[in-house]
Amino acid sequence: MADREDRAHLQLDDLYREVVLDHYRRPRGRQPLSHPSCSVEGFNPSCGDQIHVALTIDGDRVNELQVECRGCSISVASGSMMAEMVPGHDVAEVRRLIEAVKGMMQGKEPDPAVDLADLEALAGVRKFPVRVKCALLAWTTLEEALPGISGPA
Amino acid sequence: MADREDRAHLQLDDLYREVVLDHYRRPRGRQPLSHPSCSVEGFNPSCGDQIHVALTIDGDRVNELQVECRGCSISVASGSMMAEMVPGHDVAEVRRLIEAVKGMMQGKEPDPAVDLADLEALAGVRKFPVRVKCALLAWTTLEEALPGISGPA
Amino acid sequence: MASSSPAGSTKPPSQGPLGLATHPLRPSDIRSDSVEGARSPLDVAAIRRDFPILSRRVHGHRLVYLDNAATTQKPLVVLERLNHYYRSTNANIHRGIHRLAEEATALYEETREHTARFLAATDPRGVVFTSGATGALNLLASSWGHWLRPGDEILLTEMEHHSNLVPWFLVARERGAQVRHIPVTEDGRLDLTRLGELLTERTRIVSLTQVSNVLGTINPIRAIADAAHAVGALVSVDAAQGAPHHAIDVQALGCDALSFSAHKVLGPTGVGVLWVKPDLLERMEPYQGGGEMIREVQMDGATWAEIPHRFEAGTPNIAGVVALGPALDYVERLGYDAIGRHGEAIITYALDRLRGLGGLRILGPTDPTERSGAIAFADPVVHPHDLSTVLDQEGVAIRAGHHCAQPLHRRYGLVATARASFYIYNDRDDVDALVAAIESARRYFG
Amino acid sequence: MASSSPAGSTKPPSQGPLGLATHPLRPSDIRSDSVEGARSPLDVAAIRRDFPILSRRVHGHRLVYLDNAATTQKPLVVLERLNHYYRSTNANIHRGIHRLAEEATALYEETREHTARFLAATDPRGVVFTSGATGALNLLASSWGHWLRPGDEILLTEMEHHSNLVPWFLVARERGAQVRHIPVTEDGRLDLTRLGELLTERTRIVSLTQVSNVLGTINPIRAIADAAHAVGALVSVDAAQGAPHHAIDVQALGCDALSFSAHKVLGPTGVGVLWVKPDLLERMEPYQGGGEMIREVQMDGATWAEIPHRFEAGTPNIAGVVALGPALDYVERLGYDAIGRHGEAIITYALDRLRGLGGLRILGPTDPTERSGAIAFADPVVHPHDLSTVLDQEGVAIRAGHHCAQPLHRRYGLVATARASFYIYNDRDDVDALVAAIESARRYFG
Ligand SMILES: Cc1ncc(COP(=O)(O)O)c(C=O)c1O
Ligand SMILES: Cc1ncc(COP(=O)(O)O)c(C=O)c1O
Ligand code: FES
Ligand code: FES
Repeated sequence: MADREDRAHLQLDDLYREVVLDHYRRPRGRQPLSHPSCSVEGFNPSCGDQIHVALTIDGDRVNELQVECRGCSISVASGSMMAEMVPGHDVAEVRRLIEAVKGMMQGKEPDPAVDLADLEALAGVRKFPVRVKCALLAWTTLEEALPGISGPA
Repeated sequence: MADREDRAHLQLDDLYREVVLDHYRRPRGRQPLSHPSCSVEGFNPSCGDQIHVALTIDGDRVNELQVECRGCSISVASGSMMAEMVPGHDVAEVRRLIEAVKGMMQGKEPDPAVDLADLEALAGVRKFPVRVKCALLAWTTLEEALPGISGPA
Repeated sequence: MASSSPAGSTKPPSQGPLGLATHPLRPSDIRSDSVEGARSPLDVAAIRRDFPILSRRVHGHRLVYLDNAATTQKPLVVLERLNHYYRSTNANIHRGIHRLAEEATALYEETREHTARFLAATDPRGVVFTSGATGALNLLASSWGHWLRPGDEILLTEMEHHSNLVPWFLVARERGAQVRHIPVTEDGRLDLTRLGELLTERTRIVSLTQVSNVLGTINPIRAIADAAHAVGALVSVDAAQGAPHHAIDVQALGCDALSFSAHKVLGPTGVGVLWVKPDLLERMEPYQGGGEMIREVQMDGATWAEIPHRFEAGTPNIAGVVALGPALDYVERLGYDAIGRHGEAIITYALDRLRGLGGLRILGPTDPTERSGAIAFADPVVHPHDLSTVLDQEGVAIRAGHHCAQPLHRRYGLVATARASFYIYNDRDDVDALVAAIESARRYFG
Repeated sequence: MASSSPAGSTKPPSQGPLGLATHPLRPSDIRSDSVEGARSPLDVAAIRRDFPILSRRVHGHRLVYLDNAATTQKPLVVLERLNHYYRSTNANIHRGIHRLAEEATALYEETREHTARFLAATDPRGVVFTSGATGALNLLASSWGHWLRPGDEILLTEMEHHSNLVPWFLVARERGAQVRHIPVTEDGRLDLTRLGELLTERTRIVSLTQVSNVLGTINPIRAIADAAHAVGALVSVDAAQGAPHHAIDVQALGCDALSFSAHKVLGPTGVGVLWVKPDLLERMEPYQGGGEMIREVQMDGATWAEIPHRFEAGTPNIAGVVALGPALDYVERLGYDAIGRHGEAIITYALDRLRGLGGLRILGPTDPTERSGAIAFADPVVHPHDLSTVLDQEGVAIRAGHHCAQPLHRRYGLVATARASFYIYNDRDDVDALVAAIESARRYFG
């Protein structure tokens, strides 16, 4: 273990980037939707935290997204970024984005076609394996809420 | 354990005294009884060995005793000594003898009123705790075969 | 190491890039006069020298280990016994007639006798070694479960660890029995006003914890056991959190069964103890089948060995059991009196300092004499998992989550808490480090 | 040390007061050229240096440890890992977010992956850590037992260890199922001519040992598994004696589940492995309830965690699991090819020398390539327990008894046998010491 001793020292700023803290302090997308097409509850069994994701779909596109997360800063920030990024994109694009977030957490090569924007700030979570589920909670819940689950996802 | 290392060295002659080996090679009391008053099977669960004890009782006295033991040298020798010593004694005396054998195995002070005869040769079994059950097998089985189990035993 | 930071100071003496205190370990930090000093009933500095892991550094800091309710650290004597056992004695037990097997059997059975004395039990045949407290509780639930009929009730409490809930749920489901719970009060005590209505002639089993692993509450076992016996129920005590802090006397507690884990009392992982009154154990159905627990095996059935062997199927954790001996020795040598006074002093000090932070929701009794071991709390802003991540960066190890007590957390409207739990090698410096790190985290997320 | 006594010599070189050989250890006895020499595929002398206990003396003699089927000795790397784990990492796993807990979790989960590779399993989620092979078989029997209905059959064999009999008896009794057995032939092999009639559409489960702990017989698992699958039965393999001697490939064996004990493969006590096909494990009912195996706990019920955690209730034997890693490393480094050839050479030599004694009844296949590990035998005059007591006085550790296989002994009209069992650190000198000591015992009791 000696070789590991200092590996994670001062990695904290990798985890809690300023943009993450900002999303945590002022999470976006909390306002309830009047006529959601679909809403799903997510659950992180490793800590018990919960998330509520609701959306309206218009044709093939996600119009509105509500995210209410009762969880740690990572899960709240990740959900807040999701609320900011997803509306206005069509389902296939959203699926690609979800895959890109998952890929980032697994340390995969990024898909150049996907713009991760603020989400880049979550890349450091990788170094804290127990928190990866936090970062993905919103996204795996959204995945369940999307129509046509039988797609390539 | 270092202090224990040599403790048991050459204790083997304590266990296998010549008289024990003699009883093992030529066990006494094997001949079946024609009209046993009672017969009991004994079992040593720690090794699976078995013993058959049968006796005839005349009034208050054990007249004949048959012992057939399928076990190790200690159990066979102990049963053979029992077959030699018990017949002709009354039940109370036999009970006292059984208690004396048990006491010897527990390292208790001997009862001066009881003559252990050849049984003294089994005293060394005490130093081999796993073999104590072997030495007692015949005697605990006899105890079950005796009438009036509700006595002081 | 915030021990030099005066209580209540708003700025730690030095800060890392994140505003977190990052003090190097100074030799003075391990001077005994800086650790509780003459007022502690334990010589904490001397104790710390017996625990090699405590000199480990974490993220450049001294390790401040406050996760003792999850598992305790191990003194050298335990490691040495393990090592020595494997180097000089290792053998399978009971059926061997060779030297090593005899020695291993003697060491194993001596530990059984030692454990019986440790519990003030008169007969070592009541002591069954299991894989842990969870294994012990499952054995008990399964075996007592054979006696349950539809409509019978099992009474638990709202503050139980999942290991004293789920095994009972499983047998209740199988037998058609009902599970009921003694509720907890707002301040974390069992609501005994409800006991009269909960304990009825349908109640067959009462199983409850001696000390809560979240609230720290010390439960009045004797009174509950007497009430349970009055309606003819059997009483099981989960002493997983009790055994580290309180002398256990199964007669005085008045219980029928009691379980604990070696790894929470300085011993190795993979060893639990289930004590059951021998005459009751005698009547219990075996749990697992296998080697050593039988008397005779036929082609399609078997008869059982004597107690306690009937309940120890297969090769047990021999080395682990043997190494439990020096762990029990260690706590007995310190003495539960001193351990208890030390524990109370540190809980008193910690409650005080945590309250001083302001705004924390601290669970459990306010009176420190009514609790031991653990303090769970929630910050209105910083999520427990974030808190524990930040604390870890300063070398302070606490636990975040539901601590395997989801129903209890739900009772208080919480999903998770942060929990600091203390043992014999912790001192005021550790509490100060905890408090300073919480302050850093608050500044960071606030 | 009878190695200097030429094979077949009727008088040992020196005698103690009882006619038993009592040679002091001479340095030459541990020279590598005296131990199998260049012909062994293993460097036994080098291996022996890795096992500190082998330099222990017993009753003034070198320890000749021939009780490996009961438990193996531990190499230094295993003891060092245990020690290092407790000195630098010890923490409870999974739910901790502090450094020690993360490291402990990583070490634990790395061992799970390592164990999966060791079994040639593709998915580590199929690996469940238990308290031992017995714990694994009980978990399996209990969980598969939920699927049994009255009239269903469980097929075992006549050569099973009690740990692969009694758990099935318990569930069969509970579910109204029947237990049947594949009989063994006079020379200790499964009588597969009976398989056709024993395997029917009523057969739901087949559970059998890979290698017999008494006969040494290596069973044709693949053929039996294929036949079992053809009637729709599930197949469980007890690899407690197989894993030490043979490379295991769960795909090649074609089984649905497989169990073994760490302590019989150089690892610590208190750790077992149950491998189950992940998609099957996914559908299995949990066994024990407690911490870590749940998803959510309500006041009266719970939902289960993902596999494999669903089957690991409570704090596992973390240190023990972590120390299984270097044990597996050790055998993998030697290689099962070399271990197998060494084992076959020693079994061949031992069978030869034991037959040379004349009059011994030796159980199991006559062809050494059909067996591994253990040789059980009975002397017409000297009772196995007397034999093992006498051998012990010369430092030779064997086991006497029914070896937890009473039905098998009954099959051969025996109550008990003496069993010598070999492993990587044993050599011809050890066999010679065994044979010389049997000769002494015969003279003594004859
Ligand atoms: C109160 C209580 N009971 C039972 C347990 C279960 O102990 P183990 O995980 O060692 O089996 C714990 C440990 O967390 C506990 O705190
Ligand atoms: C074939 C076989 N199965 C199962 C077991 C049980 O192993 P354990 O006692 O380690 O649980 C043994 C050990 O003796 C064995 O030889
Ligand atoms: S800790 Fe629960 S979501 Fe992060
Ligand atoms: S070994 Fe069976 S009676 Fe002695």
